[in-house]
Amino acid sequence: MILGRVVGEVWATRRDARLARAKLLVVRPTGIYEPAFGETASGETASGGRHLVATDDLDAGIGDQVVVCLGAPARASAGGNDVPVDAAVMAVVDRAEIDLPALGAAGAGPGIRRKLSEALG
Amino acid sequence: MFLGRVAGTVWSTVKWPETRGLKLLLVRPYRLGDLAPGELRAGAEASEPTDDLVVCADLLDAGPGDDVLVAFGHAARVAVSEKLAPGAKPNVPIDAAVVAVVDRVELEGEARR
Amino acid sequence: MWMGRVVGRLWATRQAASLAGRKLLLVRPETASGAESRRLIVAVDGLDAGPGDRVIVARGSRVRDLTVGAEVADKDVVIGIVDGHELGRS
Amino acid sequence: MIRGTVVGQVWATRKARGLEGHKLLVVAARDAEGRSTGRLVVAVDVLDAGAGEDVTVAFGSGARNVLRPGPENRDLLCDAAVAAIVEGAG
Repeated sequence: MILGRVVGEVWATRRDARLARAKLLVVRPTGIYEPAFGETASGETASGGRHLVATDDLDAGIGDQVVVCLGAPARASAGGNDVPVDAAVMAVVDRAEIDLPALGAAGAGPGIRRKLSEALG
Repeated sequence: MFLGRVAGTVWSTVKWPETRGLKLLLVRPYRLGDLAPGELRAGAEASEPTDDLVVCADLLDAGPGDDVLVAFGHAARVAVSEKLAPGAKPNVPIDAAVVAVVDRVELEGEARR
Repeated sequence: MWMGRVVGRLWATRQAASLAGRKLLLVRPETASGAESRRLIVAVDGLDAGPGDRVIVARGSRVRDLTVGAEVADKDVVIGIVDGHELGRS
Repeated sequence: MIRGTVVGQVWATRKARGLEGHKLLVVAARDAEGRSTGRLVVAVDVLDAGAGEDVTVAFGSGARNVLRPGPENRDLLCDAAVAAIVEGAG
């Protein structure tokens, strides 16, 4: 699962029939998002590396901080293993605390720490 | 899943049998700003797709210039499974497919397209 | 999946048993501007592609299971040889 | 699995039914040299790990095996879980 912030919503009329009722949110990951799949051409910027689109049935909205689950559990929550979904909102975050000294101890430089603390608001 | 713009088409005949007849598109993923909040509104980054190319199977008849939603992995194989016999397992050796053609994306209050 | 150009073959003096008899290609992905990326990927080939060919490479254990076989150590597989591609028009 | 350091925790009232009752930790992944890669993973924690602790995180079927070992666990809504609290490594 990854932590992210909802930054947008997607509307699509022509969509896979199994996605007919799904609400689609654009999520910007907090921290660096390295998808397990979906690496592409240049490699330096993995496709979707900076954003992802997730289905949502928890009624999250723009600005909300969310936990997004990837892969099979996301499909299960979106309706079953035959639904073409690879990411779903699994929780709307009330509060997230990042312990910056602990992050520093993990070897994160000041740049990463500053960006993460900003991203977490 | 990610958002991208269809940049073109790719044709290939020598394929694994299960992939025959599949339309393959070249998609350029969008980049939606970096880590820092606020950058998204200001940055021109949000409006231009990247230089990357992802090859995606397509059953929704998307074409160059369309914005699309692409799913990876098992989800992509499931997306093309309606081309297969009913009840057949999604045993197509692909890893990316278009699951929706996007009408509009709203980003933090601003509508695009 | 992505498109790339085969820039060579790879032979190993010692390799995992699961790679024995497998043809390994060196592939450089291409970007929308037509530039080749600096990245180099070692992909298994079951379609008889060769240097100079443009190929489509897919990644993943399931893709591998469905094509070259579940025992193969490499999860990057050539799934198509490109006849042609077009950017910008339908 | 990856190795990482627990750097935070997430609280959520609105969450998927499968996540109810689970503690969610934020783990910063570390590279081969022990430096943070900048990648953050949210992992289910049933081992009671705390901030600053060195842990490993399992993904996919491995994560489900942490919550309930065995093949009959595909119903679990979990793609990442703390699998071990590291005591030492050499």
